[in-house]
Amino acid sequence: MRTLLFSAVLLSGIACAQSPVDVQKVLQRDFQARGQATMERVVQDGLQRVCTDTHDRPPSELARQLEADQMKTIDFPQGSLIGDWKRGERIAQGGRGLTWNDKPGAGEGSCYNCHQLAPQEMSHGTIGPTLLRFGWMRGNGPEMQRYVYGKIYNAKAYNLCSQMPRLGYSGTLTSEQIKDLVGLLLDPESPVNKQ
Amino acid sequence: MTRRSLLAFLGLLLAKPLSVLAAWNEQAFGAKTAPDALKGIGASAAAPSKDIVIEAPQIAENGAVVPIEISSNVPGTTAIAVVIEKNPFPLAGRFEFKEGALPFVKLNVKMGETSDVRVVAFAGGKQFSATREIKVTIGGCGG
Amino acid sequence: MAGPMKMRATAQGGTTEVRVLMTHPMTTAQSGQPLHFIQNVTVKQNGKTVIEAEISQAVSRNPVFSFRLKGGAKGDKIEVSWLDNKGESNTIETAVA
Amino acid sequence: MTRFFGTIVILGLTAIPAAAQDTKKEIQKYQQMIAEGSPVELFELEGETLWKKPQGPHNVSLEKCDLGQGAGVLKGAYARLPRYFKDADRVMDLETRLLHCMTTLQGRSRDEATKRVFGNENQPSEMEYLSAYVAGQSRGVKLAAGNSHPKEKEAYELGKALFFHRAGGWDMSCASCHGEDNKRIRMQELPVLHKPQAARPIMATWPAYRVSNSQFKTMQWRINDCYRQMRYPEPKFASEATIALITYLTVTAAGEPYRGPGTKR
Repeated sequence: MRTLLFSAVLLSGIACAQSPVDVQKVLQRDFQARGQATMERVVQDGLQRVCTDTHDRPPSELARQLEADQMKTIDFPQGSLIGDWKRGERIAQGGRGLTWNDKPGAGEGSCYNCHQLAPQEMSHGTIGPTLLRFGWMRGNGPEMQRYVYGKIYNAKAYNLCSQMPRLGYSGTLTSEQIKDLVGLLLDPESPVNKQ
Repeated sequence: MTRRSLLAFLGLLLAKPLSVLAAWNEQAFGAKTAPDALKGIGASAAAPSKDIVIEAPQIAENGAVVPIEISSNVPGTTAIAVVIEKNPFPLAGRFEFKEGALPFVKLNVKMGETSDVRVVAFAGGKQFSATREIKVTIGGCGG
Repeated sequence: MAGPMKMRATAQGGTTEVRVLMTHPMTTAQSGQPLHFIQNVTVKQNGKTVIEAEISQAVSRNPVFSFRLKGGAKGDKIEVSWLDNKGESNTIETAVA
Repeated sequence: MTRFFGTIVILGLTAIPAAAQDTKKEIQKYQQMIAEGSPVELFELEGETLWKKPQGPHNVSLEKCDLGQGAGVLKGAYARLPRYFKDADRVMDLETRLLHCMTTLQGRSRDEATKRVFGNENQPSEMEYLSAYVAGQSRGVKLAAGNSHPKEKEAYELGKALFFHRAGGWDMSCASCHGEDNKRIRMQELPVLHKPQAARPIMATWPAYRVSNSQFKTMQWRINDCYRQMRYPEPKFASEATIALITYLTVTAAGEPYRGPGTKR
């Protein structure tokens, strides 16, 4: 399932600073598997633990190393990463995927929950930065495609304690879906970049 | 004999279910477009009026409950109807105010999408109307 | 089965404000459930009908209405009743406070 | 869950430039209007009927249930929960205490009493009705959850740790959504629940009627559904973890006069 890619040596210093309450034990006792939400999910992986223990402010050296580990989880497809922005818009609007009452595999991006994208959609969240005119401002060359694909696949490879889910790594979105989202952000024809 | 009691009487005679006892304008409520709904309540030729007050939020976070407060300052108002233009069945209600009631009602309605809400006031054999647009958005996940 | 209703009627400055709550699913044809909604609402003041309403499935679940009546003194009887498309009905009566 | 017309309505709304402030104001107006036109009292009425209805093998009502202020005392009881109960030797929130009374007073089995704790729009649960009724009896009373007994302090600390604990399929903690000022999910503003000024108006209006699905929702449900959306497994009903979080949030909101049950979008 989830590979724990972190250095135990680097982590050891931080574990000591933990609060006296053993939350992991409590979660094991007080939670139960339901649907696809299995009990494995309450077992923290390295970065979840580091981010919890440091209140999302990990020491920079450790952060760099763990980010590099996360980068290794990303499998970049060959060729253009710009998919169909129309499908991307639907994926960005939807909020299903990975909860105990979702069907396994039926994932969507939940993007508008946190980000502004197409200007037509007024009902957008603000937890993440605005992505309005993202491709128009940043271009859509191969490097930018790679960056956007990677960021959606595993946001923690770029910012260890980001609040953004690792949408590819967690199994929420497929590679095709992520490409469609890259299209939504970078295609000049996408409403994100129009006007 | 009033229309209602006549219907009740006929209803009893025919031993029909209770639902036919009260008047309910099936034609107008069954209309699928705003013009048909207006026609069904005899308000196709309603004149615009500033004397109808529609108090409602411009933006409704959820279409399942959109609060609307309506009052008519048109002298002699005897009835008010609410038509949600883009709903599958636009006519939402018709309120008849008899002696003793003020032409005022506050209610919650469902809206399928952003739409004009038209309010028609009936007074002295004439019809008047006003509209207000209400935007319907998608809410957050929590609350 | 008709669930509870609740009503408040208060006289103030020459008018009586009536607020009435009704328990009802108000299901639409689009919901996939059987169409079930209130069609008629009647308001009576001291036994005399003052408001007669016809409503549709577009009224929200558990309807809440506010009405205003002319005059009214403490102790006046206000009665509100509803009738739905299945012939179910309910009535509530209260004295103006 | 049934939504009007079966699906979520996705809209392309015309952008109103520089109208964010107006949008906020209009949404506040919407929230105020739905609160004024709320059917929440219907749930309190039904809850009162259930409270007084003899049930279970002992065929008795809950009227002798001690919610912390003495047997059968309802006034102000909700505002002082969660708190430590000596007879159970644990901290309990409203629903856990109601469950305790159902098993001890009414002689019902825990399994039977918790079979259906979260209802739906067609059939609200017994817990939901009862919560509406009991909470309504604390209107005007300042929130003062227990925070002096060692077990209450322990619950507070555990709740706090849980609030900031990142795990689950999407690496989230409660603070992922409720940790920073001026953030929204879609149009929904997110209260920063570890800050008293933000926690107060929230905790003072739960449990609450949700107009989006016409359901009355309890605090246990609120915690449960947050964890669902955080992509965790399911927290068990009335577990220490859920009580601890409710304790942490309510203690943080201390001093706010209770004015629920509320009405939410």
